Amino acid sequence: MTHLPRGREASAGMSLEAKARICRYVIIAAIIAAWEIVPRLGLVPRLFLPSLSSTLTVLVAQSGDFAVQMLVTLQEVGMALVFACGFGILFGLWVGSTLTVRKALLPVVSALFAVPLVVLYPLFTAWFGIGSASKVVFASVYGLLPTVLGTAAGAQTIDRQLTQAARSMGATRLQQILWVTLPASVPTVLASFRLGGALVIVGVVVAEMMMSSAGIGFLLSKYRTQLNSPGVFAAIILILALAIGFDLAVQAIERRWTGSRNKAAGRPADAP
Amino acid sequence: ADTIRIGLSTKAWFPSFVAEITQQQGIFKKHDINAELTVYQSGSEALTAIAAGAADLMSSNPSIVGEGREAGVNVKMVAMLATRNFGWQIMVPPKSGIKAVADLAKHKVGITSAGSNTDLLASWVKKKYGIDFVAIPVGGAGLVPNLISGNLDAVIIYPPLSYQVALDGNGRVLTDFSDEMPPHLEAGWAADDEYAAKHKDALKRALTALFEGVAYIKGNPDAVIPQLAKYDGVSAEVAKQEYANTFGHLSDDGAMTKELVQETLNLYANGKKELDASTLFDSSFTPVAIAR
Amino acid sequence: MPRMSQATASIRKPHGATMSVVGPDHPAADAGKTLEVRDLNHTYNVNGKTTQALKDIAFNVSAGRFLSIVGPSGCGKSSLLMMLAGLLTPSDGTIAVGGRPLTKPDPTRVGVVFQDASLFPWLTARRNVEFPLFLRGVDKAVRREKAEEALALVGLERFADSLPHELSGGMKQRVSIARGLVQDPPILLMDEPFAALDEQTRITMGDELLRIWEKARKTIVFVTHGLSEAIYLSDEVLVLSGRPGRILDRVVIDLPRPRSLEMMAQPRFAELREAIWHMIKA
Amino acid sequence: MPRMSQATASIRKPHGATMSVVGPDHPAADAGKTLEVRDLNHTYNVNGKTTQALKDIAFNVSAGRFLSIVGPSGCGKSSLLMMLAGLLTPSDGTIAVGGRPLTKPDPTRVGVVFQDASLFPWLTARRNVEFPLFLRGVDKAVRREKAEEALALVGLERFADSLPHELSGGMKQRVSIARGLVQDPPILLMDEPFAALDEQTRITMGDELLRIWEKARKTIVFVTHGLSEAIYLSDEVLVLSGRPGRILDRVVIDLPRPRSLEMMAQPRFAELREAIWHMIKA
Amino acid sequence: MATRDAVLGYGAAGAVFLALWEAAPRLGWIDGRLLPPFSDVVAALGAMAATATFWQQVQLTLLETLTAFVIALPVGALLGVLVQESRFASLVFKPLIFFVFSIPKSIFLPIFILILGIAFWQKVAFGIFSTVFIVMMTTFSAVESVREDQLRVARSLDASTMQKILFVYLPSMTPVLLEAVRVAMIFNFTGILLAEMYASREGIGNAIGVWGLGFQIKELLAMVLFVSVLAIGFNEAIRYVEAKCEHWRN
Ligand SMILES: Nc1ncnc2c1ncn2[C@@H]1O[C@H](COP(=O)(O)OP(=O)(O)OP(=O)(O)O)[C@@H](O)[C@H]1O
Ligand SMILES: Nc1ncnc2c1ncn2[C@@H]1O[C@H](COP(=O)(O)OP(=O)(O)OP(=O)(O)O)[C@@H](O)[C@H]1O
Ligand SMILES: [Mg+2]
Ligand SMILES: [Mg+2]
Repeated sequence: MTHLPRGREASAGMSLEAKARICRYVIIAAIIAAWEIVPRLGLVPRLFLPSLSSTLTVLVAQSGDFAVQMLVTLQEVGMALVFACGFGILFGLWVGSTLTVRKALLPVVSALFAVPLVVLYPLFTAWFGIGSASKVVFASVYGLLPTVLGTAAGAQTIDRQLTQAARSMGATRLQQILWVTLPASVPTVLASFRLGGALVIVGVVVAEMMMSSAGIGFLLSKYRTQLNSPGVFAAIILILALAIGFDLAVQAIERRWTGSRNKAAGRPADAP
Repeated sequence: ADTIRIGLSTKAWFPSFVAEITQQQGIFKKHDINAELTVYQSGSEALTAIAAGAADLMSSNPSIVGEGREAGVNVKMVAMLATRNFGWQIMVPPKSGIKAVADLAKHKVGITSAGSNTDLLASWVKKKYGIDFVAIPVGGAGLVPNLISGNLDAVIIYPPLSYQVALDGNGRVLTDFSDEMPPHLEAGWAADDEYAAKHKDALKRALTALFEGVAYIKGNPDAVIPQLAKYDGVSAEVAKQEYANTFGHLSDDGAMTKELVQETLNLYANGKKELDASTLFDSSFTPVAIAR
Repeated sequence: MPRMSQATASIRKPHGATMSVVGPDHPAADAGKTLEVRDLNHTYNVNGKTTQALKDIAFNVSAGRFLSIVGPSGCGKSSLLMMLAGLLTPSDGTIAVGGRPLTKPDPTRVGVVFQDASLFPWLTARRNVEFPLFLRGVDKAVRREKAEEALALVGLERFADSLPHELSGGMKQRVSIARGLVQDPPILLMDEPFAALDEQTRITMGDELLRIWEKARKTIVFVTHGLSEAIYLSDEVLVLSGRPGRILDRVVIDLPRPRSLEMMAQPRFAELREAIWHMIKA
Repeated sequence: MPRMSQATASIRKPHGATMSVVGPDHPAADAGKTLEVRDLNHTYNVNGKTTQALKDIAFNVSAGRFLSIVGPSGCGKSSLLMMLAGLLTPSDGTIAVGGRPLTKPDPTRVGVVFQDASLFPWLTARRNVEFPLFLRGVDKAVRREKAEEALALVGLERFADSLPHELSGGMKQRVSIARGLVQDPPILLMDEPFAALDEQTRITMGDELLRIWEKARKTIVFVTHGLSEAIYLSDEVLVLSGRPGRILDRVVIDLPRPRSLEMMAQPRFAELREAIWHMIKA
Repeated sequence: MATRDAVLGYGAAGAVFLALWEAAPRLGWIDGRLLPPFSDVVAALGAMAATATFWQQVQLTLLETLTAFVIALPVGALLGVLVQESRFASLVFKPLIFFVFSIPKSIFLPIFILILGIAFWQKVAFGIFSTVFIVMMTTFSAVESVREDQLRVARSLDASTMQKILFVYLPSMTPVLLEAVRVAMIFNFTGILLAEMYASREGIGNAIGVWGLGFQIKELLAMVLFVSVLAIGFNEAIRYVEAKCEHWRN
């Protein structure tokens, strides 16, 4: 099979990555500028959008407080990630690559996800307590199901020939999942990991917002009730930082992978 | 007819029922007012709606108004409904060893959310009794489940849920804030400054309607109590209690004084800010004269 | 009725009966290397639509023999090979390897080179070749060495670090062959391994295969469309009919070993080729 | 230096210069059917590692000619075909079809049959064949009829409603050929289309291809590993060297048309085969 | 696998689950105040279902949900394909999309009220906002699972972008996309509920919010039960579609 060249844009002068980076920075700069200017001009009530500078002022002034709460959130996110993504991906691969298991378990898993969990969270805490545990459990469940479903769907799209080849070489079920199904569905797995991770972050923060006495979500909800919008946005900045940190980690994994195979199984990057 | 959009800070808070009855009895219509009632998750959401231009009038109190003004939302109290927190209570499990408010020290006390009314009450209790305890935000929906499951040692709880909990035997009243606190402007109506300026007459008529609603409630217990039970989803007995404790004590004309406003600020200020009480209310709409 | 090929020393029996030829030069020594297929039938059943792929297949391969299978497109050769590899359960009949029945893949007994190269696209050529050894937990250095050796054998040293999509069709197929060889199974099944190769490479690879086979005394089952190739390489050629595939004949190739290209010019070679060709055409 | 083949009527020029042979029996009538390749070079560049695939390729194909390309595995035949199809941009050089440069795929000018069958697994054989017509918005009844016809041509009427995974390797390849034929392009590029077919089917398909070619006066560029096949089918054979692929020679096949199997036994056939064979081996 | 077996299996599993739900509070394994027995919840649901308000609320919320869904799904999928297919766009936008996705959406509710007020379209818009990003993110991975050789065929036929999306990407991506549909529906519905809980005059979310605040557990669970049954029904519908489209795999 002859592979096609990367996008036509790639050939022109500056590398595409560099151009994209510049473009992204321009967009981000525009957002930042708007964030500062729009509230100053009074186009949006301060309550909805405090200027960036006032937000940063709060962030710096209260950095100690934020740091303490951030640490709590980080721990909860970390624990929930291990469960939601680690377990979720392996389980998803297993479910997705085994026909009978898929038929038996997937409906149950997706039915579980159909229950609006957020609504039940207050009850949830009655069982799991009001400490970190309930947040971790909630966020895990919140992130787990999409991860499982996504990974399972990805595992389903892989070329059956490959698993058959591995089988002929005597690969055990686990070996097949680890060394064939997993790498063959890397794009979907990484995407599910991203998704699961983002959901875990959201889950932890939302749980903290709903009930807790610590964490970024707690601060956020407190500032929200107090109508302290610079505080609210400072907390959002921190949540974003969390997301960016997570994204960098995923990117590192991605690079390691694509570096070694250069999107081999995948696809050309040029537009249709 | 003039339209007025009324933001209600949670359905459970009694002003919501006042507005609802006024609507049901056609009193707004009688005053040529087209009222749109919207229930918000809490006072700050209702205030946000005012800021967003999605509401003109809201159920509120001076402390919320104060915070709103600080955040750039131009609202003022325009009428008063009550001077006490009727039915706002601290409750403990029936078999709890906590016998007095002072025993709460070092315990876990559930509040709805940080910065909310229950949070302010918790701070006030701490200050008054000179004790320290952990106030844990569990959301309105988390109070009772976590009290029952033992995750919390006590909760600060609002009516009529407080009556219901006591009646069900799920909790024991430790204290009622209407006994604990001196009279202050606890509940009333706050209007968007711009609306109040531009639609003075409509606002006046709306307030008249609302206080005619209060009069109707006060004058027709037999008709109102079942409605209250249905509205709150509680038993007739609880509705009766709430009716007696709360609705029996509502202001007839909405009139307020600077002292009452100031007292609210003193109670809830949390030692944080120096607000000028006179900027938080507009007494030009009160007393509301109603036809009897 | 298929024609009887007078040119061969084969023993034809009625369908379903077993035909066994123990080659004179390879005594049936190593029991683990025998293959026995009995009363095999296979019918695919997809959404109620049935396709009979194989009918009354029965044959033995003694240890150390090189057997080729030829037959028209779609006659069930690949299906048969998949069954021999334990990857497909026959509708009917049994398969035994080294006397023991085979019901699931067992790379210690049987190795496969697939018709489509089936390489793992995320692994370099080298790692693809190493993969079966990796699964077995073979030491890194050892498996690296073996992979290098196998890649050299198929002439792809220079491309050890290329990913499959950077290889041409024939190169992929050669990697797949290397992956089969490196497993070093007693029985090697190969499904049209040389189909994508040019004649020159095909001849070189064939000679290499024969060298390995002779050295390691493997049993090889080799599916091909090239009749000359089948004759050149094999001890015996199993000729299948069109769908459903039945055994038309089993032709013993009585050319001496070692084989050489010159033999292709011999009348006996042409005779054998002609005989098989006629069988298939019929 | 590649050897000069005395057996052919080809005109060899230094690398990079154009070699053009206008066949005596096919006047260069239809301009849309010519192919011109000039100074073509191609180097793959993957993560800094470069592989030169093609070097100084230049040739013309006049309208209605049947040109085969042969060369060792990995010499760049598929790459060349992809460029002729507008699917791969050459590092250097130009391609013109019917006098107009070709920079992107244009199925109204050029149709392709890929080396791997590349069928859509979710479509039945019939729908796979219909697909190109469907894209062009051809009427349902018409495209159904044409697809049936093409499938009959490759002997797969019975499997029209089978999905690709229910077909054997050779059957998939035949569906892919049918898909190429149904497009009815003035120029047809075929990359080892018969590689997975048995000899019998291969001959039948070759004859069918010739029949279609003669009737529709197409230009066909045909990559194959079978030298006999190349000679049997073609007007000219382009012989490429090993990587990087350079043109070793362009051999005009001066056998009369229509071709028949018997010609294979003619000394001229053997001569041509021998000549090409030697060129490649060198 | 026979569908009858599956139905029986799920019937059995469901029955066991419901029996446990009924027994646990009655036998005192679980505090009945926190989890009333199944029969009580069903009774509450029955009582609710007898009122016209209930059906009005359900109707409204479903209408909002469906409207948001019908808009968010194709828009998200299309944007997803377009962004993923252009290397430039994916380099620029993918990180940004991911970051927006990682922020709890409820933070933005006031902005929606600011722009759209609190009527129908505010709920719908928030539903779309809650859904579009996850649809896009799932589509990204779906696109990546499309095989190169299949695309090459389409390219050789000079298929238009739309044709490629419809006839190559779509069938190839179906399992991942259907998963996106499933997940999107959940997010969409949760988004609508949150918006209704935050501020509204009617709708299921509003009711659930009020019941939560008033510790009306039976009603709350009854509504959650009702909603879950709807969602499971939707899920099964998707699975049916999946079975229809996916017969060509394996
Ligand atoms: N996408 C790619 N990236 C890097 N190198 C490539 C790529 N595609 C092909 N090559 C290299 O280019 C050379 C020619 O490949 P091509 O597929 O054109 O050969 P071929 O003549 O068709 O061979 P075969 O007969 O085996 O199919 C090979 O050395 C191959 O490794
Ligand atoms: N998974 C399947 N489902 C249904 N039918 C199948 C399946 N696999 C193969 N077949 C059918 O079985 C028959 C034999 O297929 P097989 O692949 O074994 O043929 P083959 O001899 O290897 O052909 P080729 O030489 O073309 O590779 C064919 O008619 C094919 O259509
Ligand atoms: Mg086959
Ligand atoms: Mg090739």
